[in-house]
Amino acid sequence: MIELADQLFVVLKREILALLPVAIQPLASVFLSIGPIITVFATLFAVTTILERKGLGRLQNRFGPNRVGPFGVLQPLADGIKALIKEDVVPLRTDRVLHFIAPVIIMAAALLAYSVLPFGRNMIALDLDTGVLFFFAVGASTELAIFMAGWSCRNKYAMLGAMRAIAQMISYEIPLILSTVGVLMTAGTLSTVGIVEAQGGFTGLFPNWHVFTPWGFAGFVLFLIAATAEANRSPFDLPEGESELVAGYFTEYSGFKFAMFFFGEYLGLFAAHALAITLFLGGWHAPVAFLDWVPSYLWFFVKLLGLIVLSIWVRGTMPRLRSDQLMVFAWKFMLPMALVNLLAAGLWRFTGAGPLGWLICGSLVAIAYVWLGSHMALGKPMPKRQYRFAE
Amino acid sequence: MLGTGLIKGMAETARNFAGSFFQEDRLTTVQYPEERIPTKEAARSFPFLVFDGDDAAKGLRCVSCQICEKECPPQCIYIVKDTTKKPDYMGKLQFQPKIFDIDVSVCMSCQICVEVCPFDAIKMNVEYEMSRFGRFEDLLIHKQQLAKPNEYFHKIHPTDAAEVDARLAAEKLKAEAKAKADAEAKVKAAAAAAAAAAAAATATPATGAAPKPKPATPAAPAAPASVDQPAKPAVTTPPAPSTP
Amino acid sequence: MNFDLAILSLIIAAGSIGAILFRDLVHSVLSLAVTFFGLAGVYLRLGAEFIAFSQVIVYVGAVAILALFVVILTRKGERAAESRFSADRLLPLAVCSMLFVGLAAAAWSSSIKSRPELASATASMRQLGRELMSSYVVPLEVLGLLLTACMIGATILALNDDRESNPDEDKPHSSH
Amino acid sequence: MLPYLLISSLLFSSGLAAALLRRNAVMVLIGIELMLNAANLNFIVFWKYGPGPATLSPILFVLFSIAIAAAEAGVGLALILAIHRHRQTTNVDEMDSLRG
Repeated sequence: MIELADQLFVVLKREILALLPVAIQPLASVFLSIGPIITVFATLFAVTTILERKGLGRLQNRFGPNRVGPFGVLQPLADGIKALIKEDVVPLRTDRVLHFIAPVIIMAAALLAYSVLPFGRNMIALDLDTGVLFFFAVGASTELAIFMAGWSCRNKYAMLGAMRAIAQMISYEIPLILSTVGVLMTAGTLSTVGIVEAQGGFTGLFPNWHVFTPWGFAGFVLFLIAATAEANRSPFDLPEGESELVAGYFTEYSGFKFAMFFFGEYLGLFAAHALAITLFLGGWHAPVAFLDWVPSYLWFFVKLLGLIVLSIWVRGTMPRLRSDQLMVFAWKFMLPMALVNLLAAGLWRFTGAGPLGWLICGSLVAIAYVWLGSHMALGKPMPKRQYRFAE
Repeated sequence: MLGTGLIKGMAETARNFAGSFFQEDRLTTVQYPEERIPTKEAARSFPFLVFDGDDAAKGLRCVSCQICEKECPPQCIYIVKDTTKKPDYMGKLQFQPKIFDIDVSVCMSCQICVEVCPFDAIKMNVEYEMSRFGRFEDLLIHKQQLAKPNEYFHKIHPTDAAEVDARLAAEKLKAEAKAKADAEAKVKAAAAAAAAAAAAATATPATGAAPKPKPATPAAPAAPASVDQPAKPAVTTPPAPSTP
Repeated sequence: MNFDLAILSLIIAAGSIGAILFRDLVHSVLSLAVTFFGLAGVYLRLGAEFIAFSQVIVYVGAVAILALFVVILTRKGERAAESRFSADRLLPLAVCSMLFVGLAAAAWSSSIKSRPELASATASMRQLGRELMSSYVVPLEVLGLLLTACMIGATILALNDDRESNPDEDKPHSSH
Repeated sequence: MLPYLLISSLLFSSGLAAALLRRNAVMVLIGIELMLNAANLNFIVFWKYGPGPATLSPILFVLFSIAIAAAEAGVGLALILAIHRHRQTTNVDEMDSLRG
């Protein structure tokens, strides 16, 4: 019974496939994987928007939306209808093809990333040998879409927003990838399923998750920060800083195309969080041994919701970074920290998970953190500003 | 150290989050259609016309002098004088406005019309929910909608209204005294020609400007001491409306 | 020829020819990115997953973006300044067409074209890593050194050094 | 394997065409990238259809080639930026002086 509850969707898919003729089974299998992913994450997106708006409101001593439906829970529906029926304004001198294609690519890239994420035991659309690499490859192609969006509409704010977004995404991609390398080294595979399976079991009370190691914890934090920056989310949302750039690269988008950007951004965030769960938080494994009977996908979504709540909390707390602070943080803190973390992960391999490993790796990470944190230029007074204008 | 600020900030927002569910005073939002902040006495939004008594058509204080129309900076007031004179609130025959329109979309709530009005006929309302469905006709407010009884004025601006009433009552008393003096003077003139010439010299200017506007000084010198007292906010008993 | 390979070939051909023919440099570079995507697809089809995803990360995520940045930073308002065809372009075009015909003919006439596909040829990540860390460890280290040197060199080259540039030329653009 | 070879020869020719036809230095660089890609594709194809698929040298060669192409693109584009700063041009025909 427990087994069935855990494998409910896997069994369901197999049974449905068995009903279909053999000729269309591969195609049907694809659709049976894609359909639920899109449905579930679109629902999660709707839930997150209302959760975020209400949560941000409470964090700032406001009510948040509370008009549509009981306690405002139907707000996402109203937002969606609004986005659908709005006029789609395309500026006169736009590059129409690129303008149209950019939101499509963003959505497609964000959705492609879900194909390698394991949502539960045996619940993965595409178990690639190089799953993590696939994830980053897909993430790299969103930069192109952002460039298209910013460039195609001949708007200086959009262009500046796109340039900022790309500079930021390229800068944070390095620590993002480097922070995962420790996990890949320890698990010895690039396959997401393999990484999750490597984190099964318990040591004493603690599960064998990577986050419960000194390098794993540091890597997790680095990964979350870099993923937040990759998703252009607060406090790294200066590509769309409305006080200076109107709305960044989607300034000239309206109606459903704008909604697609919005949706794509959130999908990217969920995907990054899901990868963080896969890499560091034990994927679909239960956190305590006696709760092992709870279906694996439930654990996955509980962790995902936890990370979403954390990102909402950070968004409600942190002010937006300045552009130079952002770059300094990426290159002078995140990158060296990720490299030191990699070294710690390598040492952990030799010392093992004993007290010695904790001492050596923990102190290495802690010393690097304190030293880099105190020597970063963030706290120093800024030199006199020099303005350069576009030539 | 790096990160302590973040943790402090997140603790603060977490306190906000939890507190907003238990401490009602944290949530400063007024949920508008259900709750409203009571308007301040000095609030102003849009002018209205004051009338005395029960009948808006008869009791309108406005005598169609058109000063407000001329003074209005955005020129949102449109007045057409009536062709025949009718008795005003003081009983004098005056021209009354046949049309008195104010365009909401143009009015900028500057209160200049109120300040220039010599008859205390136009005052500022506190009503702020003035949205309409039409874009043109509905935003032009006509005389019938603009006319509000004096009691309404008392309700929204008690201090101001009491002051205005006191002033108007004083002026009325003064005018009656003047009229009485005129009548006595006429009787006297019939008796003695020399005395009549002296009495007429003082009476003519007074009859010429009976409802003399004195917005700054509410009390008239000839008024009794009881009416002379400046009205307090608590005193909201309106004087008997002086019907013509 | 399979259906998916036909589509991939079409994408690659359209992308690479577009890269040459588009007047707007931004379109050229974006078309090039399409070519890179198509090539990644071909690599996937050939069983080289790692190469395919590295291709996307490096070429699409870095090279194409970098080229776009340079195009935008160096353009000065003019658009489509280059004429597409002129007399002095004919010779290179002819040379390239002949090259293509020659290469295609060579491939067509060679005997290797009928060689069967080896289904066993897959590159597992474990094997690749082992090879990289054993037989190819020196090239890998040299490559790391080269990349570091390139990063530093590119940074220095692109760094705007005010001491070197002409002060008269720089003055109207910058205010301190 | 013929279609793959045709693709790679097309890529190589169009890369050469981009390098020869276009006057913009960025396009010349991009042409070189295309030619490199053609070579990479050939490596993979000959690995897949070659005599000994057990050896992974072609794959690793392509890997190194990609890394070097990235380095080359980085330095090349930085050079173009530097030249543009000094000469206000990216046209390869106008870069005819050795003095910077």
